Amino acid sequence: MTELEQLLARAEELYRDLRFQAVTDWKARHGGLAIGFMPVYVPRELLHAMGVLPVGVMGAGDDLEIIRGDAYYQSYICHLPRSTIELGLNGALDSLDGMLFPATCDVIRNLSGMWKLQFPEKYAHYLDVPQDFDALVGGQFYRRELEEIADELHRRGARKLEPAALRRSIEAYNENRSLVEALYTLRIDEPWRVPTHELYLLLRAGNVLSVEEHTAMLREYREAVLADADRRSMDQARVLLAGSFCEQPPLGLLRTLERAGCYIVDDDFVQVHRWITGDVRANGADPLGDLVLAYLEQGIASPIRYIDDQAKGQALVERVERSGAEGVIFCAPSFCDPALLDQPMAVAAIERAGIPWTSFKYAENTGQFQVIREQAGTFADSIKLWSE
Amino acid sequence: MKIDYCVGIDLGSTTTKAVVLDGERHILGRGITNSRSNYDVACKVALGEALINARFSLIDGRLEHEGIDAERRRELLTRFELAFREQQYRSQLAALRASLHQHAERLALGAATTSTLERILGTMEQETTELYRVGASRKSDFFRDLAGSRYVELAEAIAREGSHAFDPLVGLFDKAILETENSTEAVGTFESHARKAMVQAGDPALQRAVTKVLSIELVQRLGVGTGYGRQRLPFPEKLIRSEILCHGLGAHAMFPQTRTVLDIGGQDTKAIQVDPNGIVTSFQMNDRCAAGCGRYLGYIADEMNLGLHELGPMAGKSCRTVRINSTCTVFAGAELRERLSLGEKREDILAGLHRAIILRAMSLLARSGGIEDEFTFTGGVARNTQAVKALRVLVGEHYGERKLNTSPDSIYTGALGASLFAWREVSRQEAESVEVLA
Amino acid sequence: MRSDELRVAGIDVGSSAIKVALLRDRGSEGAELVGQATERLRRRDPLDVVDSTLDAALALAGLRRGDLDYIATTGEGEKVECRTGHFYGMTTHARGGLFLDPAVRAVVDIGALHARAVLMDERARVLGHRMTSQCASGSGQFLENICRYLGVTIDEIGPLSLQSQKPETCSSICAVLAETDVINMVSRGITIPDILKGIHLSMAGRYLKLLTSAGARGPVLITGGLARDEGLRAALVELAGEQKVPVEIRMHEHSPLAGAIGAGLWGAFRVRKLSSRGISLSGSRG
Amino acid sequence: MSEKVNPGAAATAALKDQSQERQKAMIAEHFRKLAEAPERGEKCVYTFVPGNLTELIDSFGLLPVLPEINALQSGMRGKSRDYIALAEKLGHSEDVCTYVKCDIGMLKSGNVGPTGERLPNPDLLLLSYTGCFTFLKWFELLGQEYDAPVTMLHVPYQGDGVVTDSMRTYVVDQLKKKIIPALERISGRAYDEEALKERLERSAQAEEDLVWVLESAKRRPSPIDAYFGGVYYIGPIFTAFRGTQDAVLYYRELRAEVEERIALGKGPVTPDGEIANERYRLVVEGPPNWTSFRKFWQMFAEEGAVVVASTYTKVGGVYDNGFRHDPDRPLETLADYCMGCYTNLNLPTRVQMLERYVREYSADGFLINSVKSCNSFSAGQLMILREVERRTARPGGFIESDLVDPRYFSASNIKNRLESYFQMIEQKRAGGV
Ligand SMILES: Nc1ncnc2c1ncn2[C@@H]1O[C@H](COP(=O)(O)OP(=O)(O)O)[C@@H](O)[C@H]1O
Ligand SMILES: Nc1ncnc2c1ncn2[C@@H]1O[C@H](COP(=O)(O)OP(=O)(O)O)[C@@H](O)[C@H]1O
Ligand code: SF4
Ligand code: SF4
Ligand code: SF4
Repeated sequence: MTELEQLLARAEELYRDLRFQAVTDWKARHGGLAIGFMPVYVPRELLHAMGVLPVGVMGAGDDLEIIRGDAYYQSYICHLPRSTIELGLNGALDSLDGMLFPATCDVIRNLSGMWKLQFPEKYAHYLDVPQDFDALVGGQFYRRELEEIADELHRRGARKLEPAALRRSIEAYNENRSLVEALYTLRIDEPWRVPTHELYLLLRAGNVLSVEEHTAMLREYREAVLADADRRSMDQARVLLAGSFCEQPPLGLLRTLERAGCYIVDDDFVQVHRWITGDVRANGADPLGDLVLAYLEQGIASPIRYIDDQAKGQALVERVERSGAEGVIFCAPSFCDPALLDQPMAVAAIERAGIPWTSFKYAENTGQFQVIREQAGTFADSIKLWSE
Repeated sequence: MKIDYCVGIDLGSTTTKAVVLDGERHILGRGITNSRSNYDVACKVALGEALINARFSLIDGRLEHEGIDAERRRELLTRFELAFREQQYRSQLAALRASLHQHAERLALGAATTSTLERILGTMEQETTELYRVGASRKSDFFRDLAGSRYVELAEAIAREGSHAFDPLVGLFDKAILETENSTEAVGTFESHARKAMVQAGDPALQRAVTKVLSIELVQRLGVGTGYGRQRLPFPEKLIRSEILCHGLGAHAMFPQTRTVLDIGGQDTKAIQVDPNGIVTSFQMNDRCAAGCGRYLGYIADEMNLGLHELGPMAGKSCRTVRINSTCTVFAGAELRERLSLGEKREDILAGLHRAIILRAMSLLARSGGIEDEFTFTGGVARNTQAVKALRVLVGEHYGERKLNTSPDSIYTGALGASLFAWREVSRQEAESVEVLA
Repeated sequence: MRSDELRVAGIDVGSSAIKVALLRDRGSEGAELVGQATERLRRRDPLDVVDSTLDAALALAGLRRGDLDYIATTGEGEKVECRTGHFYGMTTHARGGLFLDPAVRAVVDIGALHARAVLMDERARVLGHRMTSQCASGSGQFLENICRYLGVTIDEIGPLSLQSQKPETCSSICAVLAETDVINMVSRGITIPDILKGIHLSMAGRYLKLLTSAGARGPVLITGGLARDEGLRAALVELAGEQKVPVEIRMHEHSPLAGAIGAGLWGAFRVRKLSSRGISLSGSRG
Repeated sequence: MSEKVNPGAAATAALKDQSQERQKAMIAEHFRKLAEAPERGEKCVYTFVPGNLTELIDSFGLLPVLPEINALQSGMRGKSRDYIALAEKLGHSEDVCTYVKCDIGMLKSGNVGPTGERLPNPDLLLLSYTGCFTFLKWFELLGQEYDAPVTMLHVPYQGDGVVTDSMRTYVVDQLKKKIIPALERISGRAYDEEALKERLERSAQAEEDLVWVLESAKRRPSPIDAYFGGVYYIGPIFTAFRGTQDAVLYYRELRAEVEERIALGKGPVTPDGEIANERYRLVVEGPPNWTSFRKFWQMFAEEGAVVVASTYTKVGGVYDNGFRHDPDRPLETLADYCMGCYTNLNLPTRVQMLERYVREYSADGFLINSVKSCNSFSAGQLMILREVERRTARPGGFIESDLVDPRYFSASNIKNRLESYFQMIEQKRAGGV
């Protein structure tokens, strides 16, 4: 195995590891708390500064058979929460000392209460990120929220939150974010160098590794692919994949899209890595304030944020332009209200801009890709046949 | 002599089951038939079968009375029953033949078709004796399946040699079988078959027993109906009970310690929790989709040209379970073909399909409140050994040690519950009429 | 043979049948269908049937494999060995539909497992589409199952349905459990034509929904195997009228071949496009 | 049934009580005002039922429009199927909340309201983001259709089951800095705290009577049905009338009527007559189905099943836990009201509430109607079912339908389940045998 292959094998192993062994290992080495979080965004810097390992819990993909999870959710609710409950029930999350449920949607919100009922001994907190983006209104509220979380974690054994430590953590995540961004840019320039199913595995690895380890992994990967002479360009259509910001698609789906002739040149996977655009200010006197401000002012346009004035559609069109995508595939989880309610507005903007698009839904455990392959293939065909 | 009985009829989507219960709440007989035919007929046939079965057990009782030992009795009864079934089969085959010819004539299919039909039917008739030989194996107990699969095989062979097109032959069969099934006459009467069969079996003790039993009058006190088709049951509304309650009570009667019941029938799957008195405390049912119930396996069996009996044993040979990705039955059928063509083993795919259906049941069970000790598996699919095995494995993995009850008669659970309700109703009415009299 | 003439084959590997179309393509001067063959799979391995079906079509047209400039597959044909290239189902049905009926701007392809509405422009570029999901209710296979339960052959369906006087309404039913529903209807004394028409109408409802949500209007061609079903077409026409859907449903005798035809034509298109760039395909022609 | 005016048009025929007549008249009057608003230069505020700021809006002389009510009305009047179909045709997913699609469909079909009159366009979209994430998307969508400003009131969720000072401050800050200035801008009037207090005072009065009526169901037999009947009783207080004199009168009258029923020992009125024999007392969680509301009710009434308490009648405000609007803390009380709405409570609190209802109302069992549309309600209901069952040892039932999408109301399925459920209670009562 080449080094690159080894690295990818490690990332895939992390992706498939439904018992979160990496977290247990980290705790054995560092002895801190590990706190799980659901999609989409939590300020991982805060946890990191307190010596806590933030662990992204993004469902269980297609490897887990749902036995008891269905006892918690009706058929018309997305798949993510049922696999998460299943993980909780079968002990896979025992290494976590608590869970954060950010204000992503009603399903995750209600899951926070279910967690309290089901695992009363564990810390479970609903993180109500503000929808008011005024520093003096929503900002103040958010700050109080974060302080409360920090106090609670401290009570439960985490280090006290110190500004200096927080500044260092912000720097660590700034570096991580810029490496993620660099890979996204590289994929835009040379999509054959950074196949999406690989990039995806790397992002997923960031859910369970410490930021330091993850940053090292990203760097190593980048160097390896730049040096790999075997990767060559193919005749594929360039597409932007929109809508997979919460429940994550199965790896097989991404492979299917790539095989059906698509280069994915931008996407919404594991958005916590890219929620804040650019660097968070790391040298101010009030790093907590800086973190709050970054949330208010540097956040991306996402379906789970309130944005009026059609700014969201515009942001998508700009992403298409920036990534040189020839079309957009809306690929959202079934029954995902935020993604699916957003879609008509995004579609309208994309249509106004004359960009081709198509759409389909998935669940994290979808195993049958025939229909998706047909659709994506047709979409790629129509782009390829008509491109000059 | 006269015996009072109550009957419970479970009008299932695939099969209709009847249980005949005497005044002591002992099961006298059980009967089952396809529900394909119309509902009235299905009920009649199931009851008829249950009464035949009742008479068989009465005959057994007579023989015992005469001091004949158990082994000899079993042998005699087997011989008698096979002879009886053979008579029945012949009678139905004759009806089928008449109907086939009628349709061929109406469609003016011509002499070639008539003679082809004769070729097929002639062969089938010849094979009848062999089919009911002691020790011979049969694909099914239902005339439709038994005659149907042989007819199709023969028609296919004829089509292969180029003598006659296949589709019209099958078309004729599909029409004729509907008619044959829907006719109670085609089945014939107990008495006439029994008389012939007892002669055929040729044993004086048996003849005495049969003659004696033929003179017993079986008197129905009340019938209670349940099941998928319960709105259409030929019963007054007061005598209809929800299938959930009947299954709960029936399972309780069979296994008094049971707390969780899983019933996988042809068209629906139910997960039921009952208390120590057999009272249902919670339940879950699936939606109307074949994925996850018996028809799923039936469809797959058809796709593979296998009998339902053969499915479980074949899957049992697997050492590697394939994961089936399609939920929809039809798509699973397509997936099956695709996988076969990719060279995967038939038994492995089948094992995957069985696991898939049990996985769905697991989620219903979870919804109804989990799996308690004891746990009873009923319905037609409980006859499938592989389904039982898959269930055992999954229950063990996720709920730990549970006593799992199954019974060869579990398909009759609902009907048994209904027959118990019938006797309760009789007692209630009697109590009421006593009140009125007083 | 003229020098700019191309000979191409399109192979549609379906879930129930292999369809092959042979075409002579003269670029801007149009193309013509010169041979065809359809072979039902009947549970055989599609890849085994592909070769024999292709050879059967070639034999009928008096051609050999070596004569072909491009062998294009569609449907499940990605794995076919002899292919020059593969195009996806909706791309090919759009092209095939346009070839069969140049007036249409939409096709509704109804096959054994899926149905899809495809919108295209005058150059057969796919503009939009809608597909049925992972439930076979209302598919070709569904109809085939119904036939079995009713004891009629697939070719009888159309004519029988057309005789219906009082179609029985039936809501969406499971392709497998339909058996009981159908038996129910039979036992209630409903005639076979009325049952079939009812089923056709409910299927038509689904397809119309696909068409309207894809935004189709004007002439629409039915392609795929169910295009043979006159009863279904009648139901579509009737329902479209009732619901005031502005579409005109059409059929063509070669509709079931549309995918294969489209694949072949796209093959020719690729050959020309690449050769205009000076690339020649290591195609079949020696 | 020509009066298409209140949320129970289909059932009003049988409910001829005076209070009903009054409610109908109030609603008719409100829609007439709305229809005439553009002409008369009156301004409209679109907003949602949970966390609505009716008193505040009214104190500026503005008229509230509640899209959810329009959607449920469309459901009752059999229009929702077409509206939803239209919205889906326009690209809305089958999977999402049907209230939104119903509203969009109605908008695209000319925005004709329940009384057949055209609804005015909004002058302000006041997004009270309370207890449901979908509201946010809903107004983003409406924001694209109308040329009206949107103002957001983000009501924090009771994630830990309590209202903290931080949360209250956040809401009050938004009221002061965002909502009130926006209302001032469009109404051209200054904030008048006295006017607000007056309205809050009246709200509290009406709330007192409402709670009395709802709690009357603790009696045997219950004089009211607290779910099917309950949706009428909450009408005024959940919608445009809280804080008005009309509402005060309505609830006074309603209370008197219920007192009379109690005196006569009567059971609840249903569209098909009175329930003379109360056989099952149920607590129900989840919204009703509107498209087959009457049929749905019938399935209960026929069996003598009376709903004695429900959570749906708390979506627009929970009052039976002691909360009343308090004129002495005008903005704080509004904040507390918003944060206390049912869907803003976390799951453990919802479980406690149901448990309390089952006990206090001596219910034989409790039933969940899980609607496909609404994640806010539905996500977690299966767990609620088991928790309440465990805590009360009363049998729980579970049925599935939808708010306004008739495709998800399968009468035979629901009837089958209800029948089995009632037989189950019956059998349990009979103690087996
Ligand atoms: N001998 C058998 N071996 C295996 N499976 C069987 C057998 N008999 C019946 N089944 C299964 O049971 C199903 C019918 O179950 P049943 O309980 O009779 O259904 P219902 O009550 O709906 O009529 C069939 O679809 C088939 O899958
Ligand atoms: N005369 C007919 N009437 C109705 N359906 C027909 C007729 N002939 C073929 N079909 C149906 O067409 C389907 C096959 O369509 P096709 O487009 O070839 O599917 P696929 O490409 O998936 O194999 C079969 O399900 C068959 O039932
Ligand atoms: S996938 Fe969508 S609906 Fe499901 S939890 Fe995530 S955001 Fe919520
Ligand atoms: S998914 Fe398949 S099995 Fe289920 S209802 Fe649809 S056709 Fe029937
Ligand atoms: S999701 Fe529920 S609470 Fe939210 S708008 Fe829809 S129906 Fe109302």
